[in-house]
Amino acid sequence: AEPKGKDAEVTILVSPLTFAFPHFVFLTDELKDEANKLGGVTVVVADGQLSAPKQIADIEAAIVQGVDGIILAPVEADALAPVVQQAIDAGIAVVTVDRPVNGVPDVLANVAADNFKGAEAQGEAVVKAFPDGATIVNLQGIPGDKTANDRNGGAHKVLDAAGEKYVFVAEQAGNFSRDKGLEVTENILTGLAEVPQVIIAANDDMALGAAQAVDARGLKGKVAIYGYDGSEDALKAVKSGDLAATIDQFPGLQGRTAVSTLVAFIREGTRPESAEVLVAPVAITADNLDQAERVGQIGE
Amino acid sequence: MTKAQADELSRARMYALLGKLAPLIFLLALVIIFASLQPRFLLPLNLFNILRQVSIYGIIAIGMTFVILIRGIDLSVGAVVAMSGLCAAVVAKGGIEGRFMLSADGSGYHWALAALAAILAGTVAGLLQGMAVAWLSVPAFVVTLGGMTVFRGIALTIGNGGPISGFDEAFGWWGRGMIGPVPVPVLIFAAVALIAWVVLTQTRFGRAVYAVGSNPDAARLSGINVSGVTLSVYALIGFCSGLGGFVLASRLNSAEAVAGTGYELTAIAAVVIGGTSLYGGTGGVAGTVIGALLTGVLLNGLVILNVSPYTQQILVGLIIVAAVAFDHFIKRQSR
Amino acid sequence: MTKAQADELSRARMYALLGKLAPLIFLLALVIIFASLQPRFLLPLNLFNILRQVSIYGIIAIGMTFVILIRGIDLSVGAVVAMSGLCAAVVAKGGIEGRFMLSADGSGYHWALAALAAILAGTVAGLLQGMAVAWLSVPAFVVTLGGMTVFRGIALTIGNGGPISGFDEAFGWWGRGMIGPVPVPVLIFAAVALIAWVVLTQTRFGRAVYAVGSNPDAARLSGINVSGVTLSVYALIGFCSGLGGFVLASRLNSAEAVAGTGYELTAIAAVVIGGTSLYGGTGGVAGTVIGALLTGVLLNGLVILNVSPYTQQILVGLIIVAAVAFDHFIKRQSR
Amino acid sequence: MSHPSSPLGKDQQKPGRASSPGVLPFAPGSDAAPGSAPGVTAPLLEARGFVKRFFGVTVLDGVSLSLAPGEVRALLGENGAGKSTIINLLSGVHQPDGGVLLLDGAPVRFTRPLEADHAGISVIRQELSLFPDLSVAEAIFAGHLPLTRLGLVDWRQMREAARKALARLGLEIDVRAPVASLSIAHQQMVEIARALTRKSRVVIMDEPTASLSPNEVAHLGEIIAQLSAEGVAVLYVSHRLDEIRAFCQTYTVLRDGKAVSAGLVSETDIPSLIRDMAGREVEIGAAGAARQAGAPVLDLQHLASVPGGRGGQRVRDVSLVVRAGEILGLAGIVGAGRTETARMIFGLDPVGSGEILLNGRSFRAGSPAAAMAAGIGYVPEDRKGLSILPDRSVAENFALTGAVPAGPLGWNDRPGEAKALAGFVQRLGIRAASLRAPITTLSGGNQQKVILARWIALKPKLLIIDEPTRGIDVGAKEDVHSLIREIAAGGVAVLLISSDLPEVLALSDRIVTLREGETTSEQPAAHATSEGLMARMTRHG
Ligand SMILES: Nc1ncnc2c1ncn2[C@@H]1O[C@H](COP(=O)(O)OP(=O)(O)OP(=O)(O)O)[C@@H](O)[C@H]1O
Ligand SMILES: Nc1ncnc2c1ncn2[C@@H]1O[C@H](COP(=O)(O)OP(=O)(O)OP(=O)(O)O)[C@@H](O)[C@H]1O
Ligand SMILES: [Mg+2]
Ligand SMILES: [Mg+2]
Repeated sequence: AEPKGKDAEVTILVSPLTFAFPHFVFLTDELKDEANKLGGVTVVVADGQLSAPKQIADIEAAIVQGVDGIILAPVEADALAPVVQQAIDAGIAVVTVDRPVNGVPDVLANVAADNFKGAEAQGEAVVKAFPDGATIVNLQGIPGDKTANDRNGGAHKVLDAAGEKYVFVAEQAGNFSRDKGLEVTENILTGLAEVPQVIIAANDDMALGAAQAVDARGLKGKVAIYGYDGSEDALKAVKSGDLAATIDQFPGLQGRTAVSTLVAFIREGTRPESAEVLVAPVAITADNLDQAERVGQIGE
Repeated sequence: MTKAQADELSRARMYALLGKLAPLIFLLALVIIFASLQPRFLLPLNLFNILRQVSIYGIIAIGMTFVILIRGIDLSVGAVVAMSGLCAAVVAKGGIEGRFMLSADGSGYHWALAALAAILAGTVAGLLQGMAVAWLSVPAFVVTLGGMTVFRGIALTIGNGGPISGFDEAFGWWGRGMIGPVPVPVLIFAAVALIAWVVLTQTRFGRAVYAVGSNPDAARLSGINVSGVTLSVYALIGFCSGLGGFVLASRLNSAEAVAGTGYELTAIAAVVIGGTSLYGGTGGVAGTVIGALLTGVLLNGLVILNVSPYTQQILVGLIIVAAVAFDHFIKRQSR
Repeated sequence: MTKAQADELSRARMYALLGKLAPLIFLLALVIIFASLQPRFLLPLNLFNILRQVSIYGIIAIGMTFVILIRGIDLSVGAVVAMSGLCAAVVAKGGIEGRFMLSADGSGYHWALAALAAILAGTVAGLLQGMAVAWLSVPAFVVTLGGMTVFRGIALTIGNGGPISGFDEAFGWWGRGMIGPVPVPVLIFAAVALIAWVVLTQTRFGRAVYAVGSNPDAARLSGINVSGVTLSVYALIGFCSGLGGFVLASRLNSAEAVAGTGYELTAIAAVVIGGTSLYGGTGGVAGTVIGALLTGVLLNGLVILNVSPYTQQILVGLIIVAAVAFDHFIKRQSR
Repeated sequence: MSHPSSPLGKDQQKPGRASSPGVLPFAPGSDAAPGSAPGVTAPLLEARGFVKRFFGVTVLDGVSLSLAPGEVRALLGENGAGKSTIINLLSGVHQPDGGVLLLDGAPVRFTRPLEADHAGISVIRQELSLFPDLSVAEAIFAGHLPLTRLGLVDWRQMREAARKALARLGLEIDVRAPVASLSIAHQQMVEIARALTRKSRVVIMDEPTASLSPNEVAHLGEIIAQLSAEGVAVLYVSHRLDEIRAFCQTYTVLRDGKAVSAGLVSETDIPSLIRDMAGREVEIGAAGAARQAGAPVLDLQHLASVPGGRGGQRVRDVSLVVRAGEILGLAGIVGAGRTETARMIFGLDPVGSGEILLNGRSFRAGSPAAAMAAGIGYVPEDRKGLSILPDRSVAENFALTGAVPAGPLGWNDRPGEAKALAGFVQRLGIRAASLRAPITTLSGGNQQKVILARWIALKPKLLIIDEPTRGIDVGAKEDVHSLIREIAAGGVAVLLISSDLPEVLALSDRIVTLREGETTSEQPAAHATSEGLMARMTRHG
């Protein structure tokens, strides 16, 4: 489509994975804030609810509605491809955020911090803190969920490669939830004859639950717990020493970049230098807390 | 018969008719409201979108109609959709790389075999659950609640948690193809609904379904094979879920273990909104089709109107309750 | 009476007793199996873990027992837990920064007020749903399915999707404190179960609950206020969910909109495993306590044995069905 | 329930043994048996030495019974004697614990009702077991729907045949209407029609007339005669002994699960049948305490129901007065509007127009609870649907109306309830293995007694009783009657609705007749006759 002009009114659809995860709530909030700053941008928000058919339906509705652009965090890389192609065919610019869709070369940009890479950073942080090896408990997300799989895979890749001294003594699903994370950790700690040295969790909620279980057993400080997401609560816990680290994927930055890239293209036809706009995930520990995106929210 | 009596009777008939039409009236009201708030809602493209979106859980809701008619319930359909989708995917791909291969040369199989695998997996899953309901007399709620986690577990095991994706064109046609302006899944849904309608209203089996739901003891005493009907009905919803799993995999060009999550509640909602009683014995397929459309219209319309996601959830819940309350209200007037 | 007859009678009585004990027997068998596979399972620490983990959805399952006894069902409990937990959190924090404040100086309120807020929110949610069931005669399944999305939507709106965390010590005591070796939530669960048992077995209201579940028409005709009982029962499960939401928030030191997901099915499973019939009229609180323990033992044991998550799902489903099938089998023998 | 005279050894369960002369006073099925129909040799269906136990309690103890083609045999016995149990064994609902079943002389076993059905045995059950949601036509043909040549259901033929079958019974209704919209009596007739449309060799009727009024009973009599002429064997259960005399050729009397006598109906008389059933002398029609009618308690003035109800306006113009201490009989044929009149008084249905005066003051019960608070009790006719709590114990069923007040905090007064119930168990001869067992383990008649007790214990000022002795045996009927007389004598106003005219005549002080929702007459019972009442209940009066 032709550029709409510098100050044209623009309507975009934002379809994140789910609003049940603070990660995407924050991403969307920052995105909306950026859109406000740009001015003249109407943001339509649809909740993906972790369901590919739901997301497809939302995008189909948006095409009908005649939006100018779409920002999408696809629930499923393959499943969303056809409808994304359909949108592009209808003259709608598409930017993916957080994760790409597969096999649609005409996507304007993919603004993402790979979950797999982030989990590698998590694994590397463990290796760095425990060079002599460690006994590790792994709290996975919802079984079968893509994010859960990627984060599990990244951590395993690094830790398995680092040698046999890194032993996974228990691997259980905590379904990304705090209560399940707490419960499962309680059970694991009782079931193990020896206290593990490390707990890695596929998100911060589970890590915080695990921290409580560890605390309740009087093991605070004896188990290093690694979260993922860089959420407000996790940053506080890193600061207080309850968590050893969390992984920040800079969702706010992703959201802002995505919307400015998209709007620039719609209004002026400028394409980003590369279709891959990668944000490197960073392991946030007590030492580099100031690098965290949401550090401003935790106060002094 | 006096004139007053005749009047009364025709009034009663009118109300009874209204009672049957209540879900349709509610659906039309919803369409009118959405269309007046956002005219683009009525674009043919959008209407076909709604139909296509509805078709997969619509197919399952048709099976669910049979189950609910015999006072049963099936909470496992979402899991069965996932499991059978993965079965289709494995067959279509000829196995899973690095874990197990089905074909010697690592090539995949024809879509027909994949579809057969999905439908077979679904039907067997349904049959097993039907056996537990009919023979062990475990309540359907419990059996299928168990089935829900069991089949999800099996799906996870098959795909090792990850998705299987990328099928050939012919496979994809069943979910994404068109015949003229009509999407293929819509045609499949229509065909399933039509067959189910004929079976329910015109065959002995269909009437036995109603009899079993209306009074299982009386059905047994009347010489109806109640266990047989029960088994068949669960096999049937398994079949529908298997078919749905295949179409979903085809539409998404991918199958994964978390697919179909929540379909059970959507399908049950469609059936109940359509006027089929959870206490069995009354209702039918026509209502279910309307119920499924109503759910589809609702989800589509709220997005088109740009209602905030949180508010959407609240509205969807309220409108579903309102739809069923409206149905009951009209039906009570006809007493 | 001849000896043969007396023998038979006592055999019948024995079977009837066995029927009542069936869930307990199954529970013990499970404990023995887990203990023999992993002796650490029997550590007092672990047993208290199980009790504590069971207590929150146990409280809800007690409320669910009443609902199921009157042939109802409540699918909204998980959402109500989340919503009322957030209400407690908002009160305890005195508001949410940047969105709305409840106290002038931004300071939080006493835990008692927070607990009250949670319980009130839960009870009102239950009451509203009870009204729809009792007065609009919409099936409970539909009302609470709607309620499930409505209350989840409200929870998301309250917390704007994120968690609210970090409460004071006194607030946290209700979820994490101990009295002697016994965790506080376990004591709350025990108290709720005991009161519920007394109400159900010893009072007019309890009897009315059974009567409404056994034959609502006969109950109404005998002067029982069926709508009143229905309303009260839904208010009661709302109360239990609100209490559960408070205890959960206290235990996690955090409340969020996704809390309590899936509690509805766990609670229903506990009730049914405990021998309460989904068709109403028979069962009770004692069974539910055992059903809840059985579910807790199962989840704990499988984790302690470090069974893979996929396999766990399969086993949980199969064992739940087996438990109920065992119960039905024993009960049938006693005929 | 012990039978010291016939110890139950395992060996007695073997086929044949139980029919030895030591157990029964005659040899069933043999030519010499006094119980066989004249001129018939080979029995069509024969039960030999049936034994059945529930929960270890022996319910049938070596009962034998035979049916020859064209034979109409009455099966008699008190409530709980085991009549329905035999029927359940003959039709494959339950399996005998001992004894053998012969069909055309060959032993058979029915493990499911379906098999008995295939063997040509159809049953009209004591408890209605219809399909509330199905149309009348479909309910009649359920399980045997006629098909077109394409293998699809032949709706037209089905409706036509259903209409014909009902017409034979003198009933003309819309066969497309759902069964749930019919009155209990009409449902009963649908149930009968269902058995008639089957080409059966044996038709078993378990109290088919319990809720029918004389007209319908007469129709049924004609049909039974016709079946018999066609060579169909009929087993007929009823507590109305005049029907037995009119319809049956042979009889078998059960007592405590044993066949105590059998023979030709023409060679016996009612008093001796009653003696066989009860095992003692029963005094029929004993006058109760003298009653003195007091002030009017209930006064209905031109009462009418709401038009446009399910079956149209059933009650159009009903006026009557019931005084304290009197029994007012309300007679009418099926569908006359008696039940609906009662339902309006009790607050179950809305009142259309007219006036209800209670103790002289205008009264509208919004709900049963309100009616009860005003001192009204109501024993409904539909026991299964409106009275019993199937899963609950006898004791809890009795306590349902809260006749024994609860303690503080609504605490149940269990001892008080047990004491009150024990009184009724004695007074009414309620036969139950345990009062803590579910009420569904009691026979129909005994259930009815518990329900009556529930309402009488409430000590209402006005008691409405709808078909009080439906399914109750003669002996117990006397118990119930004297109880009703007694409470009336105690100053309670009783409105008695009954389709059993002898009962209405025997109990009432005054009788009001109803026809098509309108009161057509009122007279003292002393001046009334069955014929006179019938005339006023029907159009031709
Ligand atoms: N399913 C059952 N379980 C337990 N006891 C039963 C069952 N069915 C019948 N009984 C018992 O068997 C006995 C005989 O009952 P049955 O119903 O055959 O009596 P009946 O002669 O038909 O009486 P009525 O005239 O009251 O109908 C009764 O004592 C009853 O309590
Ligand atoms: N509003 C209603 N809802 C449900 N059932 C009803 C209603 N009104 C009447 N009935 C049922 O319809 C039946 C017929 O009642 P009606 O008063 O017309 O006849 P009746 O004179 O009592 O005749 P019979 O009792 O002999 O059938 C009764 O069995 C009653 O239970
Ligand atoms: Mg009987
Ligand atoms: Mg009546």
